[in-house]
This record gives sequence, C-alpha cells and structure tokens, in this order.
Amino acid sequence: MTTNKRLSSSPAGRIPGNVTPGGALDVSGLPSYAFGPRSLMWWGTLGVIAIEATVFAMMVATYFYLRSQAPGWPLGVQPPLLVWGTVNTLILLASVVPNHFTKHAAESHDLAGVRLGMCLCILFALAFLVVRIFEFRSLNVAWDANAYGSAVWTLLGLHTVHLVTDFADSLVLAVLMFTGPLEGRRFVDVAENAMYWDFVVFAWLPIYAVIYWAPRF
Amino acid sequence: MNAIQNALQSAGPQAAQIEQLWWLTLAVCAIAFVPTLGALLWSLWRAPRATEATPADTAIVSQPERRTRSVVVSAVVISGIGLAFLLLASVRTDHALAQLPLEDALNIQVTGHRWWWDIQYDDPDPSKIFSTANEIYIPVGRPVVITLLSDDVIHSLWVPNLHGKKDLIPGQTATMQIRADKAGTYRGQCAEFCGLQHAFMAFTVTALPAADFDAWRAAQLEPAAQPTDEKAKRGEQLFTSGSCMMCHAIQGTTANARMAPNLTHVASRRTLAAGTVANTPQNLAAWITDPQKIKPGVNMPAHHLPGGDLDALVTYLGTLK
Amino acid sequence: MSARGLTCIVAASMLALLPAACDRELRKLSKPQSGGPVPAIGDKPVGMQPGQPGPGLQETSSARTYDGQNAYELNQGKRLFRWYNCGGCHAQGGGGMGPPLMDDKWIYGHEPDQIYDTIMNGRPNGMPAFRGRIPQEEVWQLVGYVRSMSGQASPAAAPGRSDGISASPAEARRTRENPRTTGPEPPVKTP
Amino acid sequence: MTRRSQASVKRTAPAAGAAALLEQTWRDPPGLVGWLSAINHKSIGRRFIVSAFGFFVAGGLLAATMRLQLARPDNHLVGPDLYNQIFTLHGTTMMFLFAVPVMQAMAVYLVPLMIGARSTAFPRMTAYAFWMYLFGGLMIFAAFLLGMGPDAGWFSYVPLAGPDYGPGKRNDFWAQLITFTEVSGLLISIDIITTVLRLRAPGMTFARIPLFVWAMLVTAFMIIFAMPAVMLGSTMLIMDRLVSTHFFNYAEGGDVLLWQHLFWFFGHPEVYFIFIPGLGFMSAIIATFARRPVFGYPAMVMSIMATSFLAFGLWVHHMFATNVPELGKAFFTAMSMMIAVPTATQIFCWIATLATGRVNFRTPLLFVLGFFFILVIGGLTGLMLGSVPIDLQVHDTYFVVAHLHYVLIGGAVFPLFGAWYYWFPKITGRMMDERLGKWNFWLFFAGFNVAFYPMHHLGLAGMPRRVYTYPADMGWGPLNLLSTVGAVTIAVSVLLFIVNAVRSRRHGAIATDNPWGASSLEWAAASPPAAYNFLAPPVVGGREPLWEASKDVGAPTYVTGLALDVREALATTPLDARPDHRYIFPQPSIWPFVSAVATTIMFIASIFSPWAIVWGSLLVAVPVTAWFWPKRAETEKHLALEKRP
Repeated sequence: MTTNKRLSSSPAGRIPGNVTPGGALDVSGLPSYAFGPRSLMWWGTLGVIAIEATVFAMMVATYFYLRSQAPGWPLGVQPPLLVWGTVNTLILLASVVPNHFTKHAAESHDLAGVRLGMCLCILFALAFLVVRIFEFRSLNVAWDANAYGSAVWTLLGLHTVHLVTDFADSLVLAVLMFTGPLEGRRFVDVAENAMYWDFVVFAWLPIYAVIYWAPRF
Repeated sequence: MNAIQNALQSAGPQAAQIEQLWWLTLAVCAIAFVPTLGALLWSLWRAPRATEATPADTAIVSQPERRTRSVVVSAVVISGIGLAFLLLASVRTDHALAQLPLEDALNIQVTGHRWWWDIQYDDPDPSKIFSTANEIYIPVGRPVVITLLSDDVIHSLWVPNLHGKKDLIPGQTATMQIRADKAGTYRGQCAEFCGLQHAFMAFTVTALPAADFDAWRAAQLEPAAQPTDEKAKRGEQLFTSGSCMMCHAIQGTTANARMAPNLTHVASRRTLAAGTVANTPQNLAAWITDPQKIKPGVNMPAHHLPGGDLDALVTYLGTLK
Repeated sequence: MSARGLTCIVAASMLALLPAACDRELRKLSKPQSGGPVPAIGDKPVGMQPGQPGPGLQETSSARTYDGQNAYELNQGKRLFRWYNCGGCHAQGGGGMGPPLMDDKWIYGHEPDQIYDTIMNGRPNGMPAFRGRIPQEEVWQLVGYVRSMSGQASPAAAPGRSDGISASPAEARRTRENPRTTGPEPPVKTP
Repeated sequence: MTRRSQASVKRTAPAAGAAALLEQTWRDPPGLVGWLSAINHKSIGRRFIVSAFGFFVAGGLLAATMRLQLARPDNHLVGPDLYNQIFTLHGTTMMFLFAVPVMQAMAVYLVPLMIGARSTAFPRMTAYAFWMYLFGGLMIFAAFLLGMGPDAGWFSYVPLAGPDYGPGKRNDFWAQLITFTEVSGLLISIDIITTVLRLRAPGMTFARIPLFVWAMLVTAFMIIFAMPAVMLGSTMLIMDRLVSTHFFNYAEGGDVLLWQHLFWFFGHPEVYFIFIPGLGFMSAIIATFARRPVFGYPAMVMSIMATSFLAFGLWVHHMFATNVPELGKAFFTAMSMMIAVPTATQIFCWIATLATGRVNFRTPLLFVLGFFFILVIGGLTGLMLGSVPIDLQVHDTYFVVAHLHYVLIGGAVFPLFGAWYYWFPKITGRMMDERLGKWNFWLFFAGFNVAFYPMHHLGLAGMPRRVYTYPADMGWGPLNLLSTVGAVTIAVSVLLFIVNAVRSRRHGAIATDNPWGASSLEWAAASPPAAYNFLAPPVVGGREPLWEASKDVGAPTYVTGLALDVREALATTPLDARPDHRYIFPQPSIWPFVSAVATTIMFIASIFSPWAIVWGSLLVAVPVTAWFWPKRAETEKHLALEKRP
C-alpha cells in the first residue's frame, strides 16, 4: 500500500450540508474486488442477459403468433430433422461441466485450473459451432421460402450469434489468462463469462423445443 | 366536395352513440380538470412566499401529515370512481355499436387502392352486381354492411358523420356496419397513412331516400351509354383502343381492366381523382394530360394527346352519365 | 457488397452529397410536359396483333425518362409489369409462352433502346406492339425493370421481394447476368 | 451496519494536495485524442445533453416546415414526397434522438452526483453508447440531406415501409437508426441500473433514494424490457427488405399486424420512459422550490412503479381500428383508464407539497407549473383515446397530434426545461438569466397552447394526420394558420433559451455550490463539480441529506481510505447500501470511440449487403478486444491496491 497515496483524513469543506460532522469511514480495509452478485460486472452481465432473454422471448412469441395466423404449421414443409439439434443440445449441456469447473477455479484464484477449463470450454464451443452448421442444413426450409422459414432461421440465427460472441469472449479471455497482465479482478471476468455461458446454454433449451418440437405438435 | 366531415354532427346511430359518449366523457374530464387546477392555483395563492435562503421545513418528515393525507387519498379515490364510470360508459357504447340491427342490410365491398376506393355493390343475383369508385350511395334508414379489403397497403375507411374508422388491411377482411338516418352527402377520407397521396384519398357517402336509391342503383346497373355523335364515337374508339383500357373499365365496351376506377358512369360523379378536383370537362382534360400536376405521385400516367383527340375523349367520357 | 453500396456508405457517413446516392432515391413525380408534332392516327380500331400500334398517344423525344438505377422508377416498372400482365407470357421472368427475362439471353438486344423498341413495336412470334397503349414514360419504367430482372440494376435500387407469392428471388438479389444478344431467332418455347 | 463498525476510523492530518491529485486522476486526458477518449460521466453527460438538444432543434425546424406548409390550404411549399420525409424524420428525431436519449443523458450526468458516487458503473460503455447514439443520428440526417430520408412515418407500418411499397433504401436507414439508438439506450440502462444499485453512498438505503434517481432506475428497467421488441421488429423489417424474409408478407404466412404488435409493445412504454423521468424532474424541483420534501414519498415511488408495470398493458389501444378481438379491446381500455390513477396520485401529492410548503417562484418552478396545466389536459384527452368508441373517431386525426404533444411536451419537455434552468448552475457554475427565463417560459407556454389546442378541434372536424395539404373548402384553414402562429412563437421561445444558455455560460452570475438551497447530494459537490465529484464521498444519514441531520446516530459522515492516484470508489450493497468493496474504474480510452466507428460502418454497410454483418463483426472485434485488454502499468498499480475478497 505504501506506493499508493490515500486520503485518510477529514478534508476541508464538501462534507454534505448541515449534517453534524461525525467520523470518517475508512474503506481501505475492504477487498478491491468481489465475485458473484457482489461484483458490478455481475450486474452488468445480468442486464445483458435480461435484454437478450427478452429478445428470445419476443422471437418465440412471434413464432407462435405467426403459427396462430397460419392455416397449417409448418407451412407446407417437413419439420426440421431432430438429429443435429439434439446432438448440439447434448454438447451444450455437457459444456456446462467444464464451464463450472472454470468458474470454481476462478473463484478460488486457481490460474492453472482456469487455463485448463477455458481451453476445454473453447473446444466445446468449436464443437457446437460446427454442429450448428449442420443444424441450419437440417431445417428443411429456406429463410426466404415462407414466414415459417424466416422465423426458424431468425431464431436459430439469434442463438448462433450468442454462441459466436460467447466463443469470442472466451477466446480473448483465455489468451489473456496465458499472456497476462493478470490481477485478481481478471478472475471475476472469468466467473462472469461463465455465467453468460450458462445463459447461452440454458436459453437454448426453450429455443430447441420451439424449433425442433413445436412443428411436430 | 362541399360535403361535411365532422365527428360531432352525427347522421346515423353509430356516430350518434359515439357523440353522446364524447360529450359525457368531456363533461367528466372537465369536472376533473377544474378542481385539480383550482386546487393548484389556490395553494399557490395562499402558500407563504420563500427564497432559496428560507430554511427547508423538514419537521414534517418526522411527523405524519394526517390531514393532507386524507385529502390526497380522497382525491385519488374520487378520480378512481370517475375512471370506473368512464370505463363503464365506454364499454356500454362499444356494446351498443355492435348491436346495430342488420335485417335486409345492403352489402357493399370497398377495396382500398393507392389512392382511390373501388366500390362493389354485392347481390345474390350476379347480374345485379356492379362496381363504381369513390362515391358510395346508400338508402336512408337501411343498415349497410361494408366489407373492407385492401389491394396494397393499409388504408382506413372513415366517414365521421356516420361512424368511426376501420382499417383496410392487406390479407385480412374487416366489416363495418353503418346506417344513415338523415339524407345527405357525407365526406370521408383515408385515415391511415398510405403514401404520397394519402391526403387526397377521399370519398363521399350519399344517403338517398329508398326510391331515389333504387333509381340510382338501376341506372348504375345499365351498361355505358352508346355514343351518338361522331366526336363521342371517336372518343370511345380512342378509349378502347388506346391506353385507357389498359387500366380502366367501361361496362358495355371492350375495356374491362380493374387497376383503375371503373368509368362506366364517370360523368355522374361529383369529383375526379378521389375527391381531388371537381368533375368538369376542363379538369378532366387537364387530368388526362398531366395527372401528376394535379395529384403528384398518382399512378395515372400523362397522356400527350393531340388536341382533337383529347376533346373527343373528354366529350365521350362526358356522355357516361 | 457492391461498389455503389460503398459509395453510399461513404456519402451517408461523411455527409458528402454524392449524386449517385441522391438520384437513386429521387422521385420525379411530375413528368416532363411535351409538345411536338402530331402523328397521323389510324382511324380504325386496332387489336393486339403484333407490330400494329394503337392510336392516340403523341410521342416526344423529351419523354425519354429512362433511369435504370432509380429505385422508384424500377419499382413503378415492376408494378406495371404486373398490371399489364407481362407475366401472362413471361411469367415472373422465368419465361412461358414468351422467353425468360431473368437469364443472360436477349433475342432482340439488351440495350435500353432495343428493349424499348421491342415493347413499343412488338416482335415476331407473339410479342405485341404496345405503342399507343402504354405511354412512353411507363415503357421506360418497364425497360428499367425488365433489365433489373437479370440483375442489370444495382441491388441498392432494384426491387426487393413483393408482398405476394414469391415465385423467384427478388430482383435485388438476382445475380448479374452478362447479357448477350442471341437473335434474331424464334423465342425459345418451353413446354 | 456491521461492516461499517468493522471499518477502523483513522484520524490523521489532511493529506496535502489530495484534491489536486484526485483531479489529475479523474480528469479527461488533454488534446483531441484525449477528448475522444473521455469517459468522465460529466463530460459524456454534457455532450449527450448538447447533442440531444441539437436534435431537438433540428426536429423543431422540421416541425416548423410542416406548420408553414399546413398554414393555408392547397399549399405547395413542400410536395408530398418531401413532406412525408419531413414528418417521418420529425417523429423519429423527437422520439428516438431527443426524448429518450436526453433523459438518459441527464441521468448520466446527475445520477452519480445524486447518489454520492464518482462515476457511472461502466464509464467506457457510457462513452461507447453516446458515440453510437450520435453516429446513428448523423446517419439518418445525412440520409435525409441526400434525399434518402425515411418516408413511412416514425411508426413505419408495413407494408408501406416494406420492400414492395417502400422502394430504395429510405426505410432501411430508419430501421438501422432504431438499431443504433436501441444499442445506445439499452447500454445506458444497464449502466444506470448498476450505478444506482451498487454505487450509492453508504447509508443511502432504498428508502432514501432521491425520487429523480428512482424515476431513472424504473425507466432503465422499462427500457430493458420494452426496447428489444422494436429492435427485433426493425431487424425483421430490414431482413424482409434485404434478404426477402416473409415476416410481414401475408401471402407467404407473414402478418401485417405482427409489426404493429411489436412496435407498440415498445412504443407505448416508450411514452412512459419519456414521461417518468419528467416526473423525476418534477419531484426534484418542487421539493426545492416549495422548501419541503415532496409529500408522500412512498406513494410517489409506488406510483412510478405502478405506472411502469401498467405501461406494458396498453399497446393495443393504438390498434383499436384494426380487427383485434373486442374482448381484448375492453381489457386495454380498462388498463388505459387504470394508468391514470398513479399519475393522478403523483399530481395530487405535488399539489399537496406546494399547498403545505413555502413557495419560491423561480423559472424552474414556472415550467413545473406549466406541466400541471398542459399534462392534465393531455392526460384527460388520453382517457378519451383509451375509450374504444371515441378512439375510432379521433384515432389518426389531429386530435391525436394534439393529445400526444400535450402529453410529451407537457409531461416531459416542460419539466426538462425546468430541469435545465435548475441544474444549469451545477453543470456550468453560473446562473441562467431569470428575466429571459420568464420570457422563455411564457412564450413557450402561450405558443404551445396556441399551436396545439386548435388541433383538438381540427381532429374532431375530420382532419386526418399525415396529410401534406388539404382542400380549401374543408374549412380547416383558419385553425391551421393559428396553429402555425403558435409554432413560430415556440420557435422564438426556444431561441430565447439558446441565447440565455449561451450568454449565461459566459457572463451569468457565479453560482454557489447550492444556489437553490436544495437537499440532494449533487448540491454538496462544487459548481461545476470537480472531476472526482466529491473529495470525500459522503455517507448519507437520511432522505434529505442536505436538509436534515443524520438519522444514523454516531455514523461516520464521509468515506476515506480510497486511492488518490487510481480511479477507485466504494461499491455498496444493492438494498441498504452498506460498504462492500473498493471498485477500481477503468482509465480513459480511445477504444470505445473507435469501436463505435467500427460498429457504425458495420451497421450502415449492412443496409446494403447482409455480408457486412460478417466482415463487419470482425472489424468490430478488433477495437473491442483492445478496449477490454488491460494495460500492464495499470495492472501494476491495481496489484498494489489489491485485497482479495
């Protein structure tokens, strides 16, 4: 702490209005970062998640609104093939394991663990991004064929955008974990990245149900 | 074009219902407005003056202000009651609007086009179906069911003196029930922004006594009058062999396109171009020569006709009573 | 993305007024007034036989309002293609009784003036003459649209998908064919 | 307050030059690059407010043009094509580039000061959001000047705005502008929520948050749940236009009303996230000029929350003329009536405050009083529009134009002008001229009513909205002329405001820290505030910190122990604002600006080619990574300060 100048006294003026002056609240003893809901980054991430969850919800609502207006569903085409979507669902769910391993490693400041975990996560990310290509192939409809096609392509596309961004985040973060510069707060970033990853995984489940199962009922 | 267009001069039960509700709501709102603003002015008038130096009164934070609270609470309760009353009145009127008796209703189908109205009088007997444009005629006292369709974008049919508006939505079918109890001509126009000439997509609804209406209808069912003099004949030939017949229809001739207003009885209409200009030979000639000058953006193309031809065409159209 | 698209971006983002960008969205709502000579008019009604014009319309050189890169003109052209039932023979450009318009083959030439001529005077084996039936301005709009069907217009100006059954990809998304004149020879008949 | 008791209280001599050091730490870097790298919430807030005001003036000029065109029947000043672009851009500008952003701009500047913080939670994101907003606005006006202005109305109803009836790129620019402003608005909302929940001064529990901060917090939450709808909608629109999707093509299973649902699900709440901040200004100003806390703080907070919830149940009352099921309509009528209750509650509370207070008549209060007269009328006409039958008559007529201006100008712009007069001394350190201020108010007030009151009658007399002209024999001429006169008067009064602001900025009377004798924390900072806001961040002991003594007996009154040479501040717990940890803020950086430029290129390019999304995102990834990448030197400093949780 010696290198750092601190304000450790009652300054002249600027003490709120006519409050009877009490003592000072010295916060130098407090931690310089925190995990989970205690960290600001967690709230920021939560905000992003709220927005994107709303977008997904709106898109799903659109899907069913269009369906409610349509004579039949899916509009004169076959429902999507189940196989690739289901495979990807399993990969995504499996990725939760290394993801949480990374999260715990981060929370216990275990750099080696974080590095390993993030590499595993990136491997999973690569896997589901590749499988995602086959998913688009197995939709049995083009986005410009009819409104049903537009809806499923947009729904799948929206989620793919999240996979890509999450993959990019993780990649940058992983590199940083190897090259540095590192400080304790970087572990918070890793933990929040893991939280976002969870969102991308669990947001997929309803979307999977809508894209692959809704047309079958 | 001197027909009235006013929501507060109802000429039929539907508009009348709404007009009553309007006056009722206005009264309730006035009753809410006056005391509220009165209370504000009164408190400003009697409140002691102060400057920024005046020490703030923070005592009230600790001790509850029972009297003020009861006043505010009762004000809120009263406005709540007023709102409930308005809600009730609104729902009641809404219900009444849906209850217009429809026995032996006249069925009209209105299709919105940019920027004119295609009007088709339906009839169980196909030979009694006919089309006209931009001018609706209805019998006084008889209910009319208007089926609303759109050919391009969203339009909205609105004749304030007879009823509120209803949208014409592409891909959907809506209906509107009206009845005119007073004979007269009521102007309406498109109320949903539909592009360049939204401003001049007007029409009229004329309510005629039953006998006059039947006469009008019989006349409309007739095919176009055969031209007698040479000039008119030349006009008809120009119409049916030139570019007019590419979009327009005239019953009893080879022209039967539906892209533009049906001109079978165009001479009997008050206005040209959906209420844009009065239907005079001069206006008609100007319109044919350069519609863009009169209604910029309209889909009718300019026709650079030699003088004689223009004259003949206008004369012919003038015979289509 | 197209070079024109890029210029548009630069224009818009830099607030530089590039004519390319302006003209493309311009809407000439008032067509040029015209005087000029009065052509002789056939006195007997004319049917839709090939090569025989209808009477009435006075033609002027000032009425050459062709703009193959103007979004509004192209869109009007598309509307007229529908209204005048060109699809009756050419379908949505895929061709039927008449030759396809989406491909690179042009029997009677792909230049605007050649297409104008084709529409105005008709061609042997089925293409009627529309002289006197369609005003010049509209013919020029049709010319622009017909060219856009094989991707000759900028994707930033060509029409997008219509509100209707989409038989073929929108003109704005067509691949630009390299037009070549194959005629004069009878139009390809497809069963 | 357990943690606080743990925290040891030092008493030593003042550290020499603490203020100078802090100033150096928190100020924006010098030079042009420094200016572009600025992330201080006050710098960004100022630029944000000025830009929003600029767009307000631009939108006003468009409105003036419309009024001149409509001044007399069959007028040919502007043709239909230009008129359609003008009214579309007027609505779009006022809603997306002025009303919503200006409120967020005020929040970016004021909220940290009001809660005793030194910055917004994510200052770099704040800067990025501002640049996105600015570039989006410039894009749409550039498009307009290039003759490519959107022309389908600010609501861009399909199919008119769709590929078939909206040729060219005009409406694509509109749809993309939405993306710009939504990105900006949503990021700012996250920023404000986190700031309010985590950076409040110790002791500022939920029950002690100033009402303006409450309003902005609730607004931010509304934005997060409302804006995605229109963002998705405009994306569908641009996809329909660019890559031939069929969301709005009824012939291929699409639906025209889908757009209206998505748009109004956002569009109606939007009215309230313009209006609720206005309520916040009202509460702040009324308390100060009635020399007493606002009556019924809990009722006020509850009302704001109730409004924000009910606001999501109103959207269909914009669609009564379509064939939506009757039962649904009745429900939405009920909601429209119900939402009047919380607003009425607040109005009554304010009147009670004024009635039991001692009134100091200054310009800010005048604008607040203008609010009462105008907004109450607007609210009542709102009730009429909420009723299905009446709406069927007045919907899409000038009656609605009158109503919405009474609500938005009365409910938001009048409080906003009041707020500008009120906080001008805090922002600039100088008072605005009182005499000019009074002229500004009375001209605005008179001009407004002359301009918009006649429109009620025009609407009932059958004049529809969005017509570029009207025939003489409709008899609408005189009232329209009157309305135009009012519009000109408003223009003059706004000009007066500009003159007043520019003059006062240079020659206004020097303002003290607390020129109005107000109670909230921003008045404890200097005028204008130092880069670090508070030399010693305050500890709050009540709802009116500058008026009443601390309620927490023996509690400390200010925070010490924060670094002077690193941007460090205290993060507190969300509910009762107990000290939690020392939060280190990022340094200024050029990368948010560069990222905004890259994003702008991507967005505009994607109007012309879907592939721009692909290469564009790579273009954006680079600066964003650079933005995130930590600097070694900074990390060293942080490590010195580091203390693990």
